[in-house]
Amino acid sequence: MEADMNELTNEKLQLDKIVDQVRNDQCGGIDVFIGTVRNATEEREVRYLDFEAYESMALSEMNKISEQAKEKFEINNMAIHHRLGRLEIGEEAVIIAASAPHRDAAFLACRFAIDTLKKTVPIWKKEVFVDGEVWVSVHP
Amino acid sequence: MEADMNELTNEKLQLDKIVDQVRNDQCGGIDVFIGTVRNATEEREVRYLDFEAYESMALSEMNKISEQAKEKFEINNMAIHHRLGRLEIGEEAVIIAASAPHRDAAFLACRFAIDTLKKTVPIWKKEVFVDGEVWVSVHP
Amino acid sequence: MDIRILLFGVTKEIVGDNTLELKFTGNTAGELRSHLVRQFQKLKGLNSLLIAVNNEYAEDDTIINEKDEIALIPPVSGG
Amino acid sequence: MDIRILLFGVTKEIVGDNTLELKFTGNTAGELRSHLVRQFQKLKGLNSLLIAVNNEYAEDDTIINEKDEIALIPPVSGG
Repeated sequence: MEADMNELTNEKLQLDKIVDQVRNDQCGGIDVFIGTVRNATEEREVRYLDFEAYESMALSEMNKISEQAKEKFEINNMAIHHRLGRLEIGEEAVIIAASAPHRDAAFLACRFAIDTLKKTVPIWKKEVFVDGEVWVSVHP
Repeated sequence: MEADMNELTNEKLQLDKIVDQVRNDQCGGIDVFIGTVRNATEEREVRYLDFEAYESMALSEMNKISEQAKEKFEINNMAIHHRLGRLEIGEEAVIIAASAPHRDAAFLACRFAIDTLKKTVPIWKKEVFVDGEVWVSVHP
Repeated sequence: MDIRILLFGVTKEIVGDNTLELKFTGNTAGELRSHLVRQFQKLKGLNSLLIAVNNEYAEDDTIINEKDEIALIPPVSGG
Repeated sequence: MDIRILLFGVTKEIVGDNTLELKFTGNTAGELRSHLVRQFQKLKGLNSLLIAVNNEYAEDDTIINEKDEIALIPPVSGG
């Protein structure tokens, strides 16, 4: 198995770089999911977000996701990059790319990866509003 | 309805530019599909591809796809760019991007768009091998 | 009527040119397709063969007029 | 045994620090969680609260050893 292409970073995510990582001559399709920071949650205006991770475990869980995706779907490669720290509206929090000989597998793998990431990867998002802040999903 | 973001071009497709077109502050997710040129079809080595279109109708059919996608799914924007002319192995033939408040719609819209494009848009692909060439899908 | 048909991909190769001008004695897209298949036997072997009239896929009973932009659409393979 | 617990997100705010050192008299991850919820009542209000041992999610019966890297995982919200 090739090295994992997953990364946590405080820098702006680079779409081209991530797509180039998964590209290869056998692949006919690449699906990419980009999670961006929205300007509002339930009509409340968001000023910015702050992401924090348990980095060693987060990376280990991200690697599990790409390994599972390779077992479940006929993909060539998968890369998952997640940004940490302060993010402004419109910036990318996560980019996931999956390359495959046939497009179905690329779509399914990418979808699986973002759905699983949101459930299992220890990363936390704080939404900062004009009048307060909240750790997302924490309370019922 | 906003202007269509669809394009046919002989130039290399620019991923960043296409994603920036669909981006906006209300969107929480962008799905992108990239169709690339594979190096082989049924084990036969491909040298390069040549794409040709009935351009006016192709653009009209691409615009129909993004309009239908906006009706069917809760997306903000969709852009479909298709390249024409000679493409080398690994280059992008098509890039489709869809932005949405929630990721499900982005995935479904992108998938709908590439599936429909392959059925309805008058674009033709010739595969050039070392020992011959063939218009794809033409014969049983 | 005199019509001019745009050709692409494999149909361009079968006919040997990128347009075809002909005197058409029928009225509909379906009749035009039958006419072309009789004239160019190799068109019969294609997976599909559609007629477009003014940038829209035509039905068999779509009426063709002299000024329409007509195209022959072999199986598409974009993406 | 003396253990040290890594804290993140809302649990860091509830406890007031990014690590917590304590004398733990139990054996399992489940017992540790109960201990922490008794000590910090506000942890009870969270949608979920998991324990990670050496970078893996622990079950309630996972045994904790003194040298393990232990973390408290409130509801995650990445992506």
